[in-house]
Amino acid sequence: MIDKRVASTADAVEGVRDGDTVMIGGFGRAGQPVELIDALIEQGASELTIVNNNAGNGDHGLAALLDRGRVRKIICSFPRQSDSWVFDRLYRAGELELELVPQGNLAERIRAAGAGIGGFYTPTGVGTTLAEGKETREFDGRTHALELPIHADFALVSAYRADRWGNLVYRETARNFGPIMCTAARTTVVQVDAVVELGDLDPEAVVTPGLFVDRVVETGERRWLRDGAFVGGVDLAGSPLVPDEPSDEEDAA
Amino acid sequence: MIDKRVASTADAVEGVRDGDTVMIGGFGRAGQPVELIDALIEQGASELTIVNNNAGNGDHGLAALLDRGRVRKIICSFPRQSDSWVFDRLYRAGELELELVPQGNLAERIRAAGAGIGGFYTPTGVGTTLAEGKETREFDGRTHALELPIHADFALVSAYRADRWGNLVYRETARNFGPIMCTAARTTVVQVDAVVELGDLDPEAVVTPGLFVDRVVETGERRWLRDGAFVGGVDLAGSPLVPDEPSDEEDAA
Amino acid sequence: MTTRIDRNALAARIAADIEDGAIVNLGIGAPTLVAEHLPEGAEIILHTENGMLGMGAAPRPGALDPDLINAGKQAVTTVAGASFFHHADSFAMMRGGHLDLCVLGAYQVSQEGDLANWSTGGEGSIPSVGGAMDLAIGAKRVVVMTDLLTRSGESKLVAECAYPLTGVGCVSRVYTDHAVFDVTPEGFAVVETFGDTTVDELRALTGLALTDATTGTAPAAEQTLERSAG
Amino acid sequence: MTTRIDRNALAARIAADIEDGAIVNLGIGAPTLVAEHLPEGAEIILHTENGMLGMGAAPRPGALDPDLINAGKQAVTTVAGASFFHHADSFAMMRGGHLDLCVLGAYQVSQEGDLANWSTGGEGSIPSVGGAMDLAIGAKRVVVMTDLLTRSGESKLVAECAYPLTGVGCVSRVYTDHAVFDVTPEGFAVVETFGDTTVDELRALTGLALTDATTGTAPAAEQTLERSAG
Repeated sequence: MIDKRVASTADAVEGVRDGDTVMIGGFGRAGQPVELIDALIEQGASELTIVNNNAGNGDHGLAALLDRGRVRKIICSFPRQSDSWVFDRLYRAGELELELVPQGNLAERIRAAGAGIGGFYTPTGVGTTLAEGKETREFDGRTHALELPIHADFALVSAYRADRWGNLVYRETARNFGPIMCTAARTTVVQVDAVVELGDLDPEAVVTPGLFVDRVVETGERRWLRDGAFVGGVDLAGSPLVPDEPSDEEDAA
Repeated sequence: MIDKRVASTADAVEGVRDGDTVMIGGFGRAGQPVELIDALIEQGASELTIVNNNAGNGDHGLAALLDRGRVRKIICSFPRQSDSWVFDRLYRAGELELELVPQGNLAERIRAAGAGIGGFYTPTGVGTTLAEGKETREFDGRTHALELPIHADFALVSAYRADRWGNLVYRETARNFGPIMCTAARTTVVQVDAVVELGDLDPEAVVTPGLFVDRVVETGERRWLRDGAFVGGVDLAGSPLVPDEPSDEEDAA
Repeated sequence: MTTRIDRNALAARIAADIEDGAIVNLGIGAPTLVAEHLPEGAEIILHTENGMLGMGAAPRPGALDPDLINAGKQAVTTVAGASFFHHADSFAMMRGGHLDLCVLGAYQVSQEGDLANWSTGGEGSIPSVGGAMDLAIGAKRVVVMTDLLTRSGESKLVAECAYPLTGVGCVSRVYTDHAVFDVTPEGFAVVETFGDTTVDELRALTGLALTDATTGTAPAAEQTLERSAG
Repeated sequence: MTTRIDRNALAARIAADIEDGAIVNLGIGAPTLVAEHLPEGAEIILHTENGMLGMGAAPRPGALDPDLINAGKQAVTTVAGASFFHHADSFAMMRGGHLDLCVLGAYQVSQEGDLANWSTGGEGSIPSVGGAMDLAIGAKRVVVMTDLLTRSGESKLVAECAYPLTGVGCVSRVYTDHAVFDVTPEGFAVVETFGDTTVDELRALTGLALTDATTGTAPAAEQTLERSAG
């Protein structure tokens, strides 16, 4: 019998070691495995390399992990946001290494790791500082850069429903990096709002087949889904909490 | 208003030119766009390069297209089957060029074309005659070969349901090559059993988003789905019509 | 003398160029305004790179769904015909050339179509690129929506970008508050001016030898201004 | 004197080695027999490379579904927990090392674990590879199920494959009708013999300097024979 359910988030993150590479799902706060990150903070592993699209918001979740000094390096596409003060401070103090990757290359590198691809050629980033030093090559008259897969020791992912085999479905844009991160880690840990009976998920609609998942923990209904208290980067009026992009020091529009 | 529906299979295959590369979905007979292939035969384009997992079965569908002398080259993984006599004859007569590709490399090369990847490194086939002459490279101590994308002028695909935007769902293992072929062609043509209203397909369960599809033709309920008359490579007792693989001239088991 | 149009009018001008049925990604920031001016009755499908096609308008205040956001992390809705997918599939759509149009902001655009919109490269600045580089090279057509001048009055249209590039030779058209410019093998061509702006004035503002490709009274622009006023 | 077991017994022997919870791909041909001998009560998930996990048994004769087939193009069924996916995702599972075990047929296996099972390279033969090369290099563990000898009595275990390779150094174990062999840095090791077969007889049949790694009475094999007989 296959039963990937574990009883607690503490059990779910058991075994993360100092120096591990940990992928964390989510785009902004949608799909961020909040409870698993909290458990990872409790668990205590340090010197981590984190793979996430962003580099933490506010004082919670990934930001709190950074704040505890547990992270050596971040691989991400969009670290700086209006509420990324924890990252900003550590980065400016030289206490955090940053590997900045264009978002699509980040996704494709994660997918490549899960798919057993040794490397691939992408046109994204060619001619920019982010492709400096990378090997380039022409295909069909267009210059491409060689990109390598990003493997992880652990992936922490938030999904919507799971069964005991680890089959997953997601909810709306909270899907984002989850399905590919599930494929790219040695141990994939998933938190879901609810576990359903085997056979309840439509085989045509399963997004992550169970073979990619090692542990499932049910974290229950998210209150903020109902009461709108946790609305990603927007306030209740829909105004962004993050500045327009690009808006580094100059107005890009 | 976006309405990708066309009235007939003849309209669906309009514009295929001599010398075009045409991807045809299906694995054996599951997911084979039978009506579109018939329409392509009627349409008359020749000197075609066909991309399909197989090289035709019996006397119908792709086999009939071959039999009319319309195909110059086939890119596939598994041409020879017990009922591939049309292919066998033409190949032995030197009238058909064959590019044999391991099935997973075939799928990944099609995916790469749709995903804008210039080339990728795969371990599959390394050290075999099918990778002879290919550039190789070590990643993590394992030798990989460089594979290039396969683009097509047209893709002919069979799906289960579509809406007028071209969003698709498939049915069971008839999904096979459909979703990736839809992404890799200049013009993607899809036959479906039924077109449903926009909004009737669950956004979480759409397999091929409509932007990959150019034309949709409704070919109606497949009688053989109900009466079991068209059962892929098996007879009604479930015995294979194709020999075990491998069984070229020697018993591999 | 009117020599500029405001952002809403500019967004409407851009929207008027978008064909029925187009698949469009609107970069975060000012380009998102374009969504509010899409032609009535047309079906234009909005892509958001965090994994959705068929993005709808902002939700009613009481109906926010934290799982349903756009690339700017703003709450959005879906329209009938929407679909969700993961990040690798979403960027495959881009990189594979399946989007018809992408509208981006810019720090600078060079006369060869190079785009700089992700970093000023300033000392101590923290770089953040997001999907900018993927968008810049991915869509079939990449256009820029921007003020012609920076706050300090410098032209964003330049001979060569001084800021770090986002993409090389990727921009085909620049919509500014003063005029619309096409990137051509001969450099920027003015295809339309707004208000009383003249091509000579634009040459003075940009310091570039602009080609005059305007066609007299620029009826499209007038029409658009009226529409945006209505 | 019993020196061989039949295919069903061999399939049962292989099945007895498969752990509860394993993700397994059974190559077409004889390896599909393994599915009929999986341990009662264990959950072993069968992958078929044409796009399904959770493959079930053959359907009842009246209940064939032409859209639901396995890689051998035989009609199959699904079990609760099944999922469907497209070919690129299916082979990504393989290539990415997500399958625990793959059982394949063979023409030849070399003492370095090279596998030849797709082509005899004969004059006028038509090559067909299918997913054989992907399976050979993809699973965490690749084992072979085969008769030890060809119909003409030649050993399929060889010093070096004469037939075109499917994969290099990919096989870890070979289950034959005479014995079970492991591929080791020192060449083939006999880990278990069936019936009265001796390691010396196997050396004579294969012409190879086999290591004797059997452990006396080989209880596992006896047990398996009983089970397959029952």
